[in-house]
Amino acid sequence: MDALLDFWAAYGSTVVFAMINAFFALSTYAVLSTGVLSFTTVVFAAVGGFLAAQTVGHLQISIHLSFLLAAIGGGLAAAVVAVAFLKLDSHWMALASLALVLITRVVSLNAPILTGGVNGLVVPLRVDPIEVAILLAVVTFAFYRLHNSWYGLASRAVREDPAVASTMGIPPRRIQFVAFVISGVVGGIGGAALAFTLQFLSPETYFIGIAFTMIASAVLGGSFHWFGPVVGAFVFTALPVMMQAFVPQIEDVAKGVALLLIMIFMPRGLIDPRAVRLRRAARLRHKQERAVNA
Amino acid sequence: MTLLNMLAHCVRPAGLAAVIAGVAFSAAPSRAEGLAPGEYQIGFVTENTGPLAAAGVSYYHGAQLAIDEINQSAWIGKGDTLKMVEKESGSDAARAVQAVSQFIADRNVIATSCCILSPVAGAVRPVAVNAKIPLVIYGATRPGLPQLPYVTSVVGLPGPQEVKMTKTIIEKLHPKTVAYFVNADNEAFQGRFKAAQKVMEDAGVKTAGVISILGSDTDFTAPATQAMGTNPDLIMVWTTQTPAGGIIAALRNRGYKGPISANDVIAPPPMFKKIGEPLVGVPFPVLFSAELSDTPEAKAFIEAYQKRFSALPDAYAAQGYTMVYYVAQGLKSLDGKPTRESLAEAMAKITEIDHNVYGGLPMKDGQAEFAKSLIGAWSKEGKVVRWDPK
Amino acid sequence: MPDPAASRILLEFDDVVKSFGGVVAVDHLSAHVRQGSVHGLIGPNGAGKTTMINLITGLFHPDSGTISFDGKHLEAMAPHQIAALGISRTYQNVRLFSGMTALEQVMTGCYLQRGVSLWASFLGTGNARRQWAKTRDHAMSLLKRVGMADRADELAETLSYGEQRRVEIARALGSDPKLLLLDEPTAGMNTQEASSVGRLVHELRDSGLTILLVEHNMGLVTEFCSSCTVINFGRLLAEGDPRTCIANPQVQEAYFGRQNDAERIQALR
Amino acid sequence: MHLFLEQFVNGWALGSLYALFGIGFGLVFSTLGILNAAHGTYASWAAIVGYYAVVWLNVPFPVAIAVGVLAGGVLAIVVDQIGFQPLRAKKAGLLGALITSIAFWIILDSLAGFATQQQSLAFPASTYPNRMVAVGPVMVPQMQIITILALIICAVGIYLLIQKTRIGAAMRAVGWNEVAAGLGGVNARVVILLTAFLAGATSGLAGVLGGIATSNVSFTLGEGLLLKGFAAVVVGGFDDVRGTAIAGICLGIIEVFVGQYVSTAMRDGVTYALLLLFLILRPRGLFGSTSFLRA
Repeated sequence: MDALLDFWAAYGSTVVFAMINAFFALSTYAVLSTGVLSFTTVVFAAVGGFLAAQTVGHLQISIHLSFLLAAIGGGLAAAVVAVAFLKLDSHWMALASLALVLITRVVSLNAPILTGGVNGLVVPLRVDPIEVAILLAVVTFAFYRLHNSWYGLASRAVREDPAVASTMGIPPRRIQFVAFVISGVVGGIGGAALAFTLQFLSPETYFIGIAFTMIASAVLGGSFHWFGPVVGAFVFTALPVMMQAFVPQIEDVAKGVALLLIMIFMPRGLIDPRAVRLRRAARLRHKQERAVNA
Repeated sequence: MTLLNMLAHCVRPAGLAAVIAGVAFSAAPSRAEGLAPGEYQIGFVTENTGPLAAAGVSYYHGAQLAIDEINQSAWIGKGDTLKMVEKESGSDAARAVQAVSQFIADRNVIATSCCILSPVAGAVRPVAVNAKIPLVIYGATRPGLPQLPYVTSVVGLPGPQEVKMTKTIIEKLHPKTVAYFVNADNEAFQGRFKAAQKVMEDAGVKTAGVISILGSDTDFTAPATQAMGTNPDLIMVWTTQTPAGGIIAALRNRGYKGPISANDVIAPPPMFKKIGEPLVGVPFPVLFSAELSDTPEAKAFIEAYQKRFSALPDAYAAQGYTMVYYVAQGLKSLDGKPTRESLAEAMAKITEIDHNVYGGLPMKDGQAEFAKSLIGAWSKEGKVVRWDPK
Repeated sequence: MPDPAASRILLEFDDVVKSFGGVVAVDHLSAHVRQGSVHGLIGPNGAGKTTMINLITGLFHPDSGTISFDGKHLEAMAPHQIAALGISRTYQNVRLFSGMTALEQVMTGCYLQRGVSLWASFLGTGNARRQWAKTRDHAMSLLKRVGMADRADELAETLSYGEQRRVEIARALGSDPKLLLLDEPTAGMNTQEASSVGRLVHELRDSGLTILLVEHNMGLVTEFCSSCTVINFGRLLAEGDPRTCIANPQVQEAYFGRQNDAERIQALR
Repeated sequence: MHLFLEQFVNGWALGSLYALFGIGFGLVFSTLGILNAAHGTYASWAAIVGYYAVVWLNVPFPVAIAVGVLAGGVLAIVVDQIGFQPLRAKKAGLLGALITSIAFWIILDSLAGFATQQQSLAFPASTYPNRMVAVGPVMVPQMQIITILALIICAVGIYLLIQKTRIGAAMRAVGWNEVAAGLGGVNARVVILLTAFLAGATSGLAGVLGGIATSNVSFTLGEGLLLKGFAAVVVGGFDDVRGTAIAGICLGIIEVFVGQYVSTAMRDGVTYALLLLFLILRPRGLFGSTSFLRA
């Protein structure tokens, strides 16, 4: 028990950031699972984060209400983005989303009324890690439900082959629109969670760093299963901490090498339902063969 | 490969979580590790990688030097010694918060120190306050960061030294118009720019133009042309290090002959090595300079630093050095076994940092105030000298 | 059984043109498929057969002309809208979803028949759960119908080519279509497998489905189709009874050049 | 008017750097289908290698450039063979390659930090042409003229290579379909290596020239080029060198003029907004003709 308390004291904040990154990774996964590579989670996070920080700061609303507002704000932003972006082919959409991330930083630098600008923004409240954990559990459960619902089936079909899916009556753009809105809601929540954890926001807070963390987390953990992004976020957040403990001088290099090895040897991520099924099939075949031989 | 195989077989989430937890636990600080009696640890959040690493390394070296000096000379007394433990943040707020949290969890760490960037310091501050551990800020200049008794700062806030240099420049050069370069994405330099601009405008010196640049910019030929296009009597550069060097080089390369002023980012020797000639005669305000500071403490510091790191200390190194002495002074003033809280209280009571390289360093409300600032400039020979416009 | 030749027209092409970067794939083509028929669509490679299927299902839109189904114009509709009208298809080179089991493939095909909103399905309401179970049973029965019930939980990509084709047909049936487009369903199959597909086609027709069959195997066409359309270079060559069509000299020429060699037609069986 | 002309040349030279970098970046994207986040580090490393060649070995200016360019090209090949080749075999697609390139970015960036002791370095003034030359009414730094010429030569050369030679035809073929290219008698492996080298070398050239002209040789060099070069590629159209070159120059000029005549704070905002506008309204760019749907 003591060891556990020690662990929490030392690595509690790492766990909290891992949970926040899990929101971002899930938000990315939401669109990725319909075949869309988009960096706009960063934008939704910024919308959610600044909205939550400002409403708590100026309107004195409760932290819970501001989480709700962040989710709605992120979702609305995502709906707007989706309308503009869903006309584009997949590669172009990825690029457009990157451009939007870059614009977000310029805007947050130049709109001090909304974002505090270069001076940053002090967030007066702090969120309890337990609440973040509960929120993450709820969101993860929602993804579990999505996965096992008609939406999940449709999104997998759209991801694997949008043309075929559409001839089966699944409207790919509509599924992807829903995916964007989900991404926006979850990204907004993640942005608010980050705001209430860091308690200080600047234009750098929601920028390229998050984009890479979330994409890497989602792909590393496995972008074919709802639990993959969560695992990926924890691994990717813990990686620098571990590297610091073992190879402090070259921790960044080591982090890159670890990422590289995982991508080379497990390109579909740590959690890969297809691999599990293939292994199961192989085992079954093996057993049958043995039964036949015997 | 074995680790990868292991991971590959652990696709079951629970198994994976266990592996991660196991690895993390093994990396957790252990209480059992023996410490010499009376040895106190300072948790230092380094920025030795990332965009600000050039300055980060200097802070770190300065702090290292102070620790050694204090231990060798038994400066604290009572047989107490200091030890520094480091964790890297790479100027990332989330990583800095994690690093400080890990220090807090380690009972041997009695004080922490952190942060060049204000957003990072802003994020770390509440963590330290909540945990009631002393946090000394060594780089970030956002006003209002100190929060007594836990959070204090040994950084010179923007203002006095900029004001002093600007006044001197007005006195000596009598400019009628000034063009300013300023970092659009760095609040510290915005503050310094505004302080200087106010002095200028109060003295009736007109602003010819303000050219915003970003810290990540690299090409300054166009901004230099733009500044020269305003035909100013003086160009003031309030930007971070790499842009400042680039701007001054671009101005001179494009044939600007008029006076330029800059700030202490051009003071470190590698800057002169890099930019060379164009820096000559450009004044900058500086709180500490290896060449100009001449108090006995400063001289001893410079000599020891040069011996240990084969380089002259810069203003950042001086701040890292000061930070450690500040903590040590707090420990020195305490009787018996210090706790984090008692150390914080003791440090909050300090009104003057005894051992400093500035020739006097009062603390007010947890904020260092630099009474004396110098105006330096590079000579043709590559030495920092007192600025002399003629 | 109503006489297919006399039943009403279900699908009609009227003067349809489709070209790709100057190459005309479908050239002023008019054709029709009657309700309740098994209609063969034949022609040499590159004749424009698959392009026609893609035009019907909305993956391509015609440059001019009209395509009507059950009295509705398809040419401006999106694929999913056309699917909702009751048109379903398979693909020349099987296009199953990677990573899904056979049953999941067919479930996905049942998307239009799910009976609940996405929202209710997400919430997992009682009705949604009942409908899900119902759809699942239906998907199983479809798999049984194509003889794949015992492989339901296997990853589709581990199945043999012929088995994948069956799963694909079951998936196409999931939406409970009125018109089923089968694009070379027997490609890469041996004679035995091919005729079992033929039998399946008849069963489906008997259950009221109209089928448009793109096929290379002349034997199958003459054996199973009640009518057919022959095209070449996107133009209509012949139309009507399969045997008559194949005997048509123009068709013979398109397939075999100038020779009129009945034995070679036989060899294609 | 004088100022206008000076700034025009400044923008042109700046844009030439973006375009040079973008040509390499676009080449990899259109031929190999990789969105390479590590591409910026090729430029950083080219500049660093060029710098040390000058400082340690005292090589003359043209040799320093050549060494840097070579370093960029070789690094690109190494990254491609270690990182992207295994993915190609597994068909991991755009996403897998992106993550791998992020990994390389992290690795190469921090190694570059070590190589420069985390400092920003500069080529000594005596080692490169650093005078001003009168071109008509305006004075232009020699490095700007070199940069502008370098882009013209590279753009024309690579354009001719891709459009007029057999190997270029093979590169286009690989861009469409690696399998088809293999069947058509083209050795896909050779084409991939050549493309990687060419891309790394072009971006490396941008890195060395930029590092010299801006007095900034450091690990941060590539990042700025990456974002702007990326914009140039998108606006110009991925599969056309001419488009990238013209778009790069235009972006440079627009950037400078926005800074001069509108607002320096909004400078980057305008660039990226333009980028977004192009993506949404004309996703194929100025010259691009094909879409990325490889059915």
